[in-house]
Amino acid sequence: MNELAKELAGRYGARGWHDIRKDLASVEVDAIRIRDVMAYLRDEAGYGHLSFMTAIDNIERGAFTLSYALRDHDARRGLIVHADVDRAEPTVDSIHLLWGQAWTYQREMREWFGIDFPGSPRVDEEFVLEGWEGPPMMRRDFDSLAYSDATYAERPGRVTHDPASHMREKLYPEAAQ
Amino acid sequence: MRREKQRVIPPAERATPDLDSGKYLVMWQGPQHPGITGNMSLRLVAEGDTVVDCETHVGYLHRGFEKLMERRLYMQNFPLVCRIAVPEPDFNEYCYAAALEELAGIVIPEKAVWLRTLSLEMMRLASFLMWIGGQAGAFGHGTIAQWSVTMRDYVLDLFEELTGGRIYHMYIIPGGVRGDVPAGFYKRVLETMAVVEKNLDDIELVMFHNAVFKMRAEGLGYIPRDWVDHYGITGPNARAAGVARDLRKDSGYLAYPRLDFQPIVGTESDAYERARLRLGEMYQAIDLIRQIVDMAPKDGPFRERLPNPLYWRIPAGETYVSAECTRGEYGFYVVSDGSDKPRRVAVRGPSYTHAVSVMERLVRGVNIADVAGLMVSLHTYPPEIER
Amino acid sequence: MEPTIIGRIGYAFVSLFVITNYGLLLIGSMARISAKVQGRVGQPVWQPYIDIVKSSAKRNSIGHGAMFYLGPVFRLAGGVGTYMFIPAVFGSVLFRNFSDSGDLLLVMYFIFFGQLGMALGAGEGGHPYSAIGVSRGLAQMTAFEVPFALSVIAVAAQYGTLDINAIVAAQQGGFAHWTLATNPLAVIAAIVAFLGMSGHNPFSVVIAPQEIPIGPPTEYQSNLLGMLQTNRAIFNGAKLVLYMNLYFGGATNIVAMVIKTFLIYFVNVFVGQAFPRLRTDQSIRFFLGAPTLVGIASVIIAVI
Amino acid sequence: MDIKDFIAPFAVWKRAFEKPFTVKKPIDERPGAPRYRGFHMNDADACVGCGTCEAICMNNAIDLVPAAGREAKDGDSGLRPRIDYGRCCWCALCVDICPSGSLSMSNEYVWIDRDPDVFRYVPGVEAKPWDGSALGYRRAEGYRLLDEDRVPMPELGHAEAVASFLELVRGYSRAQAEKEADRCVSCGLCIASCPAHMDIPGYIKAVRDGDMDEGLRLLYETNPFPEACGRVCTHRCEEACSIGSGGDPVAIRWLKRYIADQVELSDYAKALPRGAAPSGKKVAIVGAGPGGLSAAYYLSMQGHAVTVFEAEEAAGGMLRYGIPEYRLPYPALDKDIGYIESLGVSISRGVSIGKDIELSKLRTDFDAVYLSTGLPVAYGLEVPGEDHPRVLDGVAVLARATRGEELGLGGRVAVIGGGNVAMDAARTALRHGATVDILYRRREEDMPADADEVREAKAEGARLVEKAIPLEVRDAPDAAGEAALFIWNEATMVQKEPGKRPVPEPIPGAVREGRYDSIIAAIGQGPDLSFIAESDGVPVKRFRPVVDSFGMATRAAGGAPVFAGGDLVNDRKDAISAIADGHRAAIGIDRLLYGKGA
Amino acid sequence: MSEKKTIPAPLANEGLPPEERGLFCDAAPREYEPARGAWERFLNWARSESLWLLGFGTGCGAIELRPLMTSRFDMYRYGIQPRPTPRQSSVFVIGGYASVKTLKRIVRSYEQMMGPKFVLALGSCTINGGMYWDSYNTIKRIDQYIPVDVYIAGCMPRPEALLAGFQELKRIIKSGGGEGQNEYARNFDWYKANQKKVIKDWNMPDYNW
Repeated sequence: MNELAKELAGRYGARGWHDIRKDLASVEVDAIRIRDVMAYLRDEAGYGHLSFMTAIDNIERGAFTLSYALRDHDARRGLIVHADVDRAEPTVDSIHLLWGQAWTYQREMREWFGIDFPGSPRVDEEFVLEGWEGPPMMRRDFDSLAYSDATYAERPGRVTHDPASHMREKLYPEAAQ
Repeated sequence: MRREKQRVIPPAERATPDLDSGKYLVMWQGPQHPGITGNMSLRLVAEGDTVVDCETHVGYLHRGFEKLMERRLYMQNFPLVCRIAVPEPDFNEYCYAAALEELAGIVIPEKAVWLRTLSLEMMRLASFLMWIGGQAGAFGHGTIAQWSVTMRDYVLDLFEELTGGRIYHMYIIPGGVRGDVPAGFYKRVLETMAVVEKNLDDIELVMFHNAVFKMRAEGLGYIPRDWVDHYGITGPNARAAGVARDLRKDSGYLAYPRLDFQPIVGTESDAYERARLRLGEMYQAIDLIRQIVDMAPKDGPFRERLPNPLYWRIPAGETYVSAECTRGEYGFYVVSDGSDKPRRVAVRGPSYTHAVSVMERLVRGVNIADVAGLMVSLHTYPPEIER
Repeated sequence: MEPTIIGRIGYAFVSLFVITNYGLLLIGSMARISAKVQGRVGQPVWQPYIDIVKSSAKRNSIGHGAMFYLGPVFRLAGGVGTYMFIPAVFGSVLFRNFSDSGDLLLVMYFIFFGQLGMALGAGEGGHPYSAIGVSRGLAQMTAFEVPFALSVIAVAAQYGTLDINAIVAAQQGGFAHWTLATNPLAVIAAIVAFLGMSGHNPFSVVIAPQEIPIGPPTEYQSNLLGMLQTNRAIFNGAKLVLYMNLYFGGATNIVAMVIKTFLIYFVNVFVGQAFPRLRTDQSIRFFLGAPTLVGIASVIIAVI
Repeated sequence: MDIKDFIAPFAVWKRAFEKPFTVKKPIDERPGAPRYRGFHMNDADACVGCGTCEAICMNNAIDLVPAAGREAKDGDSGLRPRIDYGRCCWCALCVDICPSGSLSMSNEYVWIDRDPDVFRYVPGVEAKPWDGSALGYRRAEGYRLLDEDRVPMPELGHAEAVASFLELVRGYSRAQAEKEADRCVSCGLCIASCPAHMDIPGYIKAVRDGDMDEGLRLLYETNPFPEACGRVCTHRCEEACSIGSGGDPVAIRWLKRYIADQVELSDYAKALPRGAAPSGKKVAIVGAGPGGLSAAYYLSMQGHAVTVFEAEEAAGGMLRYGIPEYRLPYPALDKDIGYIESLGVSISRGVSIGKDIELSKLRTDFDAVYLSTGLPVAYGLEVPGEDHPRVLDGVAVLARATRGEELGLGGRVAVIGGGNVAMDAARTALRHGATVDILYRRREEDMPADADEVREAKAEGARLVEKAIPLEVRDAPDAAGEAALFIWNEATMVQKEPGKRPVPEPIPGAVREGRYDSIIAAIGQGPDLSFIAESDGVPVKRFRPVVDSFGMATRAAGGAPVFAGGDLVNDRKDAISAIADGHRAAIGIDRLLYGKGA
Repeated sequence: MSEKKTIPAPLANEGLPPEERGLFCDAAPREYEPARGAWERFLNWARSESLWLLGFGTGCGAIELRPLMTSRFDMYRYGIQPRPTPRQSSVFVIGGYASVKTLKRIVRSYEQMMGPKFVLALGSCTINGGMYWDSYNTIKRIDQYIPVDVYIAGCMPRPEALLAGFQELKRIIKSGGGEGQNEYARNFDWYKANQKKVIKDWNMPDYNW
């Protein structure tokens, strides 16, 4: 396995090879080389199956981390490739020519995170949403509850009591100050 | 004898038909349409009776699970995840629980391993039974659906007894399972399996030795073998194309390595072959359930104690856990940042590629009347696409 | 004693009333039999009545132009017309209808008339499902008409008449005289065509719920739908009576009529429960295949 | 395709001759499975209204609402969960987690209504048809989301313990403390039961988070004696603990101790808030027990100059003189007191009020006076022979032990009483090598002492004699006053009034006696109010100064206002109540000094 | 239902591009006076005994409709059967949560149904948002958008509960209480305002109504 880690490091500057468990590892590459890395992994390294693609919003360090999960069915092992992109201007090379379903994931990420994949088919079309006016909703700074409260009417009449403060009110109101 | 295959449209760039030419009819199949699985829609462009272009539109069931999970405690997500795929909730429960256990370094007791396997195999059977009704129904054979859904209901009765729920079992909890088997349960499992098996024999006779069904299904929706990797096709759709991949064998999770079974593989890769293969997997599930009943430990704990769920923190890390559901590779990708809520959970449903990319490709050149049957033969559930 | 024309009209209404109710009960009981095969109890036999009352009792309805309204009217006219020129019970004054005023050709014209009218009306609905349903329906109709027509020609040639009463009369005197016995090929061709005509599986793609719902009637609702449902009963009854007369020796009393038509109809259900449905192109290919050959053979036999 | 493909399908008709699958009357014939998760039920009497169900519910489906006829009381908030079936997903996590185990589910599943607003109810309070259903979801045996077992506290073995005055309870390690803290559900039921209303969930959270400075800060908000209270508090909080309603309560006291133990005294100042700028006001406090020093702490935090007058030679009051070393080692107490002194509080030791200094003088010299003199006078046995020289006073024995004086108890000791002082005296005697009998007029379960204390005293070898009504103390024959006979009457418990606790009635003729070298009477103490003069204007009723809710006894002319608190005033007579009184008085005094009303 | 008040809306199809207006009807639905006496009771009986439900699985609830319409629970025997087109359906089963995208189709299908029409709402999600109470894409109360006749508690309600719900619906219809259509017409502006508040992309890929 470390063969591949070395190979990837040598060819594409991949780093941080980490064995998550015996049949799953992760590695990090630069976003700019993602298409080359994926092509290499698919064609040379045996990782022919793209399980899924997704992104993680690492808002604290101002980056989206893309995760590409690949699987080598013959060797029965998986690999998650990570690539960071700038959160302010997220643009990544599309891999829709490498795998036939990648464009859907890219369309999803475009809608959910606002990550652009230039050249990916129908990438700017709405995917699951319709008439959405808010920000990309999977970003960490989008507050789902606040949006829901502001948008969708709730059935009134709900009120709850915190046991501790309720007991203070009832049992020792003088300590309220 | 190889069957005549549906012509496969070459993977050239999708040529958008000139809709203003008056040659084409644009119509929507779904979301309000009995010929669609679940709540989704296809925008079909037809020339005469033949579909020339198709776009799948999803999102009607989008509830934002992945966002909601980031708002909830690890344990609070446990009732949530099973709602992602309604007809087959247990795989969500298993993948989620297994991912957390892996991240938190929890080893579940032996009995829980077996009960989980039992629950997953019963789920596969129930889901297939529902599917076979849909497949027959999509070609207009309602009788099969009338039978098989009832058979599924018998399996759900078992679930109800074991887990306390009919549809959403919420049984596979992180750390193990939620309860031991009730007294006499295994006996009833075997009885139900006998009933289901007998009915499956009837279905096999009526549905698969049926001239009309063969006329409709043979050659429909041919998936060439080289699409399997290109589109990430998994499960029976891939196995029908001759690709012997089964995560139960390949990953060997839960008790599967100790069970005796072989992946069923087909050759023809059309709707009929896929249906046939799934029928075989139903028999296989019944066989596996019998093995599990036989081999599962009768005593011992069924759950590992977890920390207080209100403050359960999981060490930072990430993992991807997948399992072989009825449709293929079902997986949960969980990223933890060390807090009490997941940083990111991504769900990989096999329908994601089957119902969108593969469907859009396959449906071109198909008669409008076959669209429903084709869709069902890919066995797709929209909620796992849009989550 | 020959009744007056007023009397005959009165009798015709009674006859129509009877066949309507019979048709509805037939649909209801067949639904129950189908349910039995499917392992369930099924709807009450009288459910079609309630459905019609319900549909007609809708408070609003929506139209898509005059032709849209005329569709069901034409269809009803087709159904009533078909029935009116067939003797329901041979030799009965009450159930003779106007069978002596028209012949087989007129009846066949009415059968097509209803379908065509419906097609025109449904096409106006503007819904693509209707349009697709109509095109499927017409295509399939054209196909099953071939064996049916051949079979009718065979019967006409065999008995040397187009008068249905005469055809029935020729079959009296026991089973050996029925067309079923004298020209079984014609009956086979006709029964196969009948499967297509009554839209049961495997030829139900026209109104299939899965393969584009639900074909021509997609946009029909309220009282228009009630009219279609009523017509379905009449039309079914008329076709069954026609078949009985052409191939199964007619009926000399109402009981024989009920038994024979029930059995003829049951063939539909018997086959329908066992098979899925064919696509239009497949059913066309099917009708133009073996049934047509059988039809041709039956004509040859009849002519010889 | 062969001929079979045309024939085989007709096999469907086989079904027509078999029994239909259809259930005749589904609603009546198919009750939910025995485990079915149907509508909720709640045993409203067992429920304590802790709201853990609300906390675990990811659907936000549960509200806690006041339930008719249920008042808030110790260990019960008086609230009950109301479930919104416009939210519930029937996951039953609420049942799985319920600390008291009161929540469960019936196997009923049909609830239909036109009105969407009705789908909310308080199970167990609002009657529903499924109440009391025997079937339905219960959490499985051995399956509970919360741990009912407390993390065991490392303690000295009894044999080892009785041989020395080493501290018995060794304290939690970090892992143990965090595990124990993890059992808490932060319901806050305990807060009301704590006389000082400490923010218990807050500091337990600090333990969980490993943030000791935050924990210490929270402790000092309401209690400047965390080391002492972390060891010897009567922990009423643990009786109220919701976890205790279905298992061992959270070891709140030990966690408090854990926090205080983790922070060095030299680091206290970093963790704790600074006091306000000097106000120029002076306050006198009489008694350097926990109450007095607590008042001193909070007053000095407000910037007032505080002087504490203490009759003994060391500060700490009953904490020092009434509680043996093995329970509360002096260094721990010194740590608490040391921090208070480090804030500038001056303690005049060896100054006795009424003797060395008069109250009226304090009233003139200071801007306010706080009396926290406690209960120094022991009650006698009130039987003939109570003046016998071998009849000793329990508190005095403990005080002498503290001072390191020779106790001279002899080999056989009787301890009369069932309170904590009795237990402490008994265990001190055990540590001096005596055989000890504890005689108590009621049963063991009626003893006011902590159950742990009783248990440990017994484990260390004390013999417990229940239902023993003292009759007389006599000179033991041939003992020359070095031993005494203690005579008591065996009693039986009689329920005199329903709803009240039973009283002991002597059994005629069942008189027993025992010969002891010492008889330690530990049946309670009273106040010494001799220093209060009529002219001070302090109202006294039933041997207690009468005070308002801030502890103020008088603001009569002729001097500074006088406040009082602690055992002198309150009923509960424990350290934490005294601390709470001191805090309250500090607030009252502060308000008064700043003219904020009160 | 007194909470609803009429909010005057200028034009029903406001917000649509002009070229698409023709696809939509801008006539507001109107109220229909029920017939009187025994005749109306008879019609109501027929309506209640012939419930045709729209085959639109809007959410999870659709999963329990399958057993209901197949042999084990066999709803046909109660006069209930599925219909593939809204035009011919009289009962709309809202299967739980409704995402905004689905809500648009729900509203449209509901409007396409011919009155009298009835709505059965399943599960927590239709009452007060259910487990998706904090989701950005699901509504919380279906009664804000279309009138509802019967609610069935559960997640999901079992087929038996659904049958009980249908029985309750029948009772309501027979007692003349199933006037959701008129309710909708009467408060049309209120409903439309609510719908437009959440449905931002008002165009729909469909035909006419």
